[in-house]
Amino acid sequence: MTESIIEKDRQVTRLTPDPELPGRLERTWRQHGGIWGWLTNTDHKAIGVRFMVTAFIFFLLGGILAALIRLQLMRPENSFLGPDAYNQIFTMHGSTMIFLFAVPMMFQGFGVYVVPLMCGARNIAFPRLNLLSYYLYLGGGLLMWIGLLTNTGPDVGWFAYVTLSGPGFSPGHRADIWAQMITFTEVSALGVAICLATTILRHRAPGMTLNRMPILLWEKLVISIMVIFAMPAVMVASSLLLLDRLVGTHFFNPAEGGDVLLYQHLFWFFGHPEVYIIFLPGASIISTLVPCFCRRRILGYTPIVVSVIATGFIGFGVWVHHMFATGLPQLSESFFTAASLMIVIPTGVQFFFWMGTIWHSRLQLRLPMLWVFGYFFVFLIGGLSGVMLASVPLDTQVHDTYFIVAHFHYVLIGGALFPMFAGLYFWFPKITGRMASETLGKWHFWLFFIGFNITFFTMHFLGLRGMPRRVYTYSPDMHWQTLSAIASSGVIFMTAGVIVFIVNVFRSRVAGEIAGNNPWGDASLEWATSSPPPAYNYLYPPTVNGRDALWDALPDQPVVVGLRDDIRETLVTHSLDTEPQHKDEDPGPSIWPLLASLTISATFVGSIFTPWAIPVGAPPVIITLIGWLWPRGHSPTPMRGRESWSH
Amino acid sequence: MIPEATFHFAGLLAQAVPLAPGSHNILHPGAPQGSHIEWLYWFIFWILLAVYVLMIVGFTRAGAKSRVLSREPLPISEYPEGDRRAKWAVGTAVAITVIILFVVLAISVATGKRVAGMTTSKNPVTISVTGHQWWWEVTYPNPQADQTVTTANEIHVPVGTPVVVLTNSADVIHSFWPPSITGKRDLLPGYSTAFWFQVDQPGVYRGQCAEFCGLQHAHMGFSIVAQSVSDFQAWQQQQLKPAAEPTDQEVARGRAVFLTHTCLMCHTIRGTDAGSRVGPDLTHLASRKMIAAETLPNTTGALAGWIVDPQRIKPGARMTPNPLAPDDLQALVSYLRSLQ
Amino acid sequence: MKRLPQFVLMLIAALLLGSCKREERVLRQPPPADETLNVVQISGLNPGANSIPTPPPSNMYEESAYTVSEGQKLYEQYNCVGCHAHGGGGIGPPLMDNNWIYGSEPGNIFATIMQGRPNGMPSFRNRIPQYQVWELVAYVRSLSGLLPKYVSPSRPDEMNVKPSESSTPHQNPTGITGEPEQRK
Amino acid sequence: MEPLREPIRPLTLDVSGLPSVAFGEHNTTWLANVFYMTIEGMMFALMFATYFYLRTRVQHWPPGHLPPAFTYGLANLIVLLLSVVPARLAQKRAPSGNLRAIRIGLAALSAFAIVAVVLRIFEFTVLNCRWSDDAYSSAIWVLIGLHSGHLATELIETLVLLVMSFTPKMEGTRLADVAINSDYWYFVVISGLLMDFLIYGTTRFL
Repeated sequence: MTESIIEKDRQVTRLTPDPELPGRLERTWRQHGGIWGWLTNTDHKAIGVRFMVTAFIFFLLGGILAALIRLQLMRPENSFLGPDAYNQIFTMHGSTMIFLFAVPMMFQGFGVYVVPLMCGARNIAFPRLNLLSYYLYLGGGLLMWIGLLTNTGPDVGWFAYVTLSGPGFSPGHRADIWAQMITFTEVSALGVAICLATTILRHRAPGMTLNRMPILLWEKLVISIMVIFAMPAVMVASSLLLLDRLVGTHFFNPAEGGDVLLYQHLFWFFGHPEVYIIFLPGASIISTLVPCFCRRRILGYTPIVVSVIATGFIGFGVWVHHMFATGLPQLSESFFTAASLMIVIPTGVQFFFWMGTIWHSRLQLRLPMLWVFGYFFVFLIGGLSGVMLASVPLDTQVHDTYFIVAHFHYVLIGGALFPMFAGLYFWFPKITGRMASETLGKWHFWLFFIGFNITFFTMHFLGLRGMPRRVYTYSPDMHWQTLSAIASSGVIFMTAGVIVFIVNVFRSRVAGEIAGNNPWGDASLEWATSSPPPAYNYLYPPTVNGRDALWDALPDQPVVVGLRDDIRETLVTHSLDTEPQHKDEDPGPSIWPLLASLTISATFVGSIFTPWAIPVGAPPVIITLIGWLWPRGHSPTPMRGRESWSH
Repeated sequence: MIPEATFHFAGLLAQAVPLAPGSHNILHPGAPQGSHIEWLYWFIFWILLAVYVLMIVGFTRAGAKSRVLSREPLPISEYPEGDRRAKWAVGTAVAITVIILFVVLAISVATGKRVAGMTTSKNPVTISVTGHQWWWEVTYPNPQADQTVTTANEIHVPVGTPVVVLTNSADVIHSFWPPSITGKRDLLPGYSTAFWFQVDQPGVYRGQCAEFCGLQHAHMGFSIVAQSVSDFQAWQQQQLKPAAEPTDQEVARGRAVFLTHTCLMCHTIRGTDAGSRVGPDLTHLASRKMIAAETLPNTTGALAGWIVDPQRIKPGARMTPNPLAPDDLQALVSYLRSLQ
Repeated sequence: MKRLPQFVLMLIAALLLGSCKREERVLRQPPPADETLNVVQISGLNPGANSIPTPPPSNMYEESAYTVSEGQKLYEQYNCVGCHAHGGGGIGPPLMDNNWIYGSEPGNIFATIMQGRPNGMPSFRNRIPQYQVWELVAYVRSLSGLLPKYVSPSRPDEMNVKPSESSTPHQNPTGITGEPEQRK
Repeated sequence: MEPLREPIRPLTLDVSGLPSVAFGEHNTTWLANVFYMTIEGMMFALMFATYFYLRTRVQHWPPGHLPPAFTYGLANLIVLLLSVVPARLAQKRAPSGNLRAIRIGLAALSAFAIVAVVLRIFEFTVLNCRWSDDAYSSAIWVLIGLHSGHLATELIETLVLLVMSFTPKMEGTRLADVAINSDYWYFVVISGLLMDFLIYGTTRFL
């Protein structure tokens, strides 16, 4: 392949290092300083970290709500929280964890930080759209949390089923806040999906053909496409709900030909792919870490990639298993049972190949790998109890009980949180330049692992004993108090674990061991640059000689030269064979994404209170978008089209 | 605030983990459908447990035999021979997975058919259940209007007879779920669906709303009283009667209180002027074991407390507080207690 | 200009307080003291200024979307619909317009419900607890746009102004199919 | 990875000769536009599905209304179909940087778009229902409203490009944007066709 890269090129020369180059690139690619710089920053690394930090803060807030829930349910007839407060808290907990933590952390956070580096690109595609996505996500999160603080916290469940969330049964603006928060976060996820998919398809290093793409990039690509197909469904659902509530349409009003199941179909058509949008990033981290710490190539690259793609497809065909209790025709029940069982197969394939990779290897059980093993133990329980839920008769029993609560916490905490911590410890040296403490990390792991299992394993029993979800209290006659108290006690361990993690992050950031470029000896491109990477990511954009870029690199592996260093030039390659095609100019820092996000937010929030916010808010939005897209300045040399290239 | 007993872990675990028999338990069903589902549960459970144990043993074994203690990144190694075997092993594992899933699918669909299928040989009892925030309206429809029994929250059924439940909702989505008898069924506004169950053992089985339905979702219980066919018919005949006439002064005064206060705006007592259908039918209130959707026992004290301040017991419930004078309250409770 | 931060802070505080009130779920009503019951003039036929009952001091029933919405539900439950329809009127006068025979102040409407009016409006004194009457008052006033938009309820789910062909007939399924009811 | 014994200077892949603009499928904005159209297409698809789902819940369609009148809708349909011509013109001439052709194409496209928007305003008056009547009416209004939003957005975008084409900024990637704008216009036309089929067609025979 190296030969093929080179032979396309006219001059085969060896690199003559240019000592001035880093300085010039630094000047070209640096962001503004100060607050202005923070507001206008379009560096994918900064935005990726910002996504992660913000999502983690929401994780802590959601965790506090979870602790309040467990405190309330610790004993029967507890008067700690009333039903009104409890309903807001459990709704906020679910909505925060799904919309403000899990997706923004696993998809946006890791994706925005890691993907361009792994592609060998100088920046993400459409960095301003990326920045806008961050601001909108932040806006959605603030909207909902300010809502809670002003007694306007959504109280209709994270799924907001009609008619409970409709105008007749949910007065005030609580449900509107929920619906509009959805709009914010989904627009954000869609924006990042476009950025990531374009980066993966157009900014991969020469030589990183589809056949050599790291599994993480494959998964991010599949997830981005899933986001693009799934998120519109929830936006339609929440927009129709808003219209029903605010201008009196009748989509979900049974008295006027509307339909309550329509909402559920729309919501779960998004809702189930969403589970995979959260699970696949976790799996992608596992597929990255396992070969690195086993010191060998991953076994079954192609089957794993095919499994990931299959998951993306089948994920859209299983949504009705959330609706088995509504009484659908038996044929459709059987179909969705089969589909829900089928999706076990691609997940199983990945597990078997991970096991195979570990089997013949030299396993170094470093801290990130410890979390990977935690993932195996925990996620498998959730995945297997999921098989039970695919079965209609069994699902009609355990649906909406604590059994389900246990199941999806095993799936989501197992499938997302454990890989998240693995990934955070893994890329911590890349992000900060220093190693995280392994001792504290192990304390974190064991505290969290034990606490998690105490809390959520117990919930299986509660569910089997008939405890429904979303109850703010229960009678002592039901004999749920002992198990509930045990479940609540696990919170102490989990809290301690998370505190240890935070301490570890703050300590290791300043006092950790200096990491160097590639402390784990991993194969992917992000480890070829310094830790933390410079603003321009790579002094010379790399090329790739095999699936495991750094392990397969030749001693004189070619680097890309000829990108201009006086403007932010990036290389665009062909989607399939990564042949260099043309050069794009990265737009650089800008205040317009912030302004646009402000006008868009004002319109969204205003529309909760009056439909006039749309016509009044549209002109400022349009003006900011025109201001954003209007070309600034003038290129020093005119841009050239393909005609001039071919002569 | 935290009871000290909460922390007596060892003792608690011992008493918690074995499943205590009860009337509200998926794994202790008292009806054939529940038993089918319970059987299915254990069937799948043992398969899954075996799979889990194998997988965990596999991962642990793989980790243990491969582990090296070096901290520095080791060079990359290749295992071509092992990889070939591993690929065969993975292929086999996938094949076994497919077979297991197929078995689970077949057994699940078969069980589903048994649970949903209707025995047509017997005359079923038809019950219409309508969900309200936050109680259950129960009627036994009959073509003759005066033969229709209306009650609330306590569903009487004859043992050994199929019971067809027609579901409906008056406001939001509820879910009808008696765990010891059968799986749940959502009550959807705008849809009327039907399902059936059958109870073979006499007894009282508890059920609860399983779909989040607002402030008092937690206190929306019901009970299914399974009794012999003759007892059931006697109960039905009793329920068809209008309310008992007052037998003494106190009770008569209680009826007057009922009819001159807020009560009659929402409740029906057949045989009196009270005929509103907003709240539960109280014609035979005293025959029920519990009040407020299985929240309180039907005793004089609980009833009085409920009437005076229902919002203390079920904050958000649709029932208004009734700050009655003590003697009025006493008379009212006596009257309600007389409605056998 | 120096006052600007103060002003912004006050504005935010006012907003927050406003939304807290708007969203409050008033689950436990203050028990109506017997004396207020007597203060309310119930001498039917002189709706002069003196006889207007004073609304509850905080007038919380008109500031909370929850209580207005409760009024909306009560309006249905207590069958106000029977005569006034959904505000359009029928046997009784319409409530959506700006014509008020007995006055549009909360007190006027309260008195109308409590003591009844000639030509058919019955008295609901002792029938409906006072706090619910105030909730009904709030809802009735919202019908003609006398309450701010942010507390006024949107359409109720039961709303059915015309006998709609589009509403699904509530028929019982004939067989046990487990399917949603027959549609075609 | 073997430690390198002596530093070997890497080979180079010189890309300095590559063009800085790409047209058609190689353009990154083109790809983003495809994704964007997919998102919007999903929205339309789901609204269409909603419409048909609501159809199954009632006996007659439209339930107690006259179907929307043809008049303006038909006229608008013709306008939308004709507008493809200037859109294609602008798209074909964009790579050559022929400013005159681009200006004519964009101006004609803007004119068609303005006519379409005006006709659309009149379409709202002959729908024979109000969004708050029942679920059918709500669906009709949201369908046509959703498409009108796209129409208005596309009009503004075309106008901006038209203005830009009279400034020196219309060069390089802006030319590619003109071509992409036409792609998006086709999307608006196609979704408009489908929407018209739903609200004018299916209301008559479904």
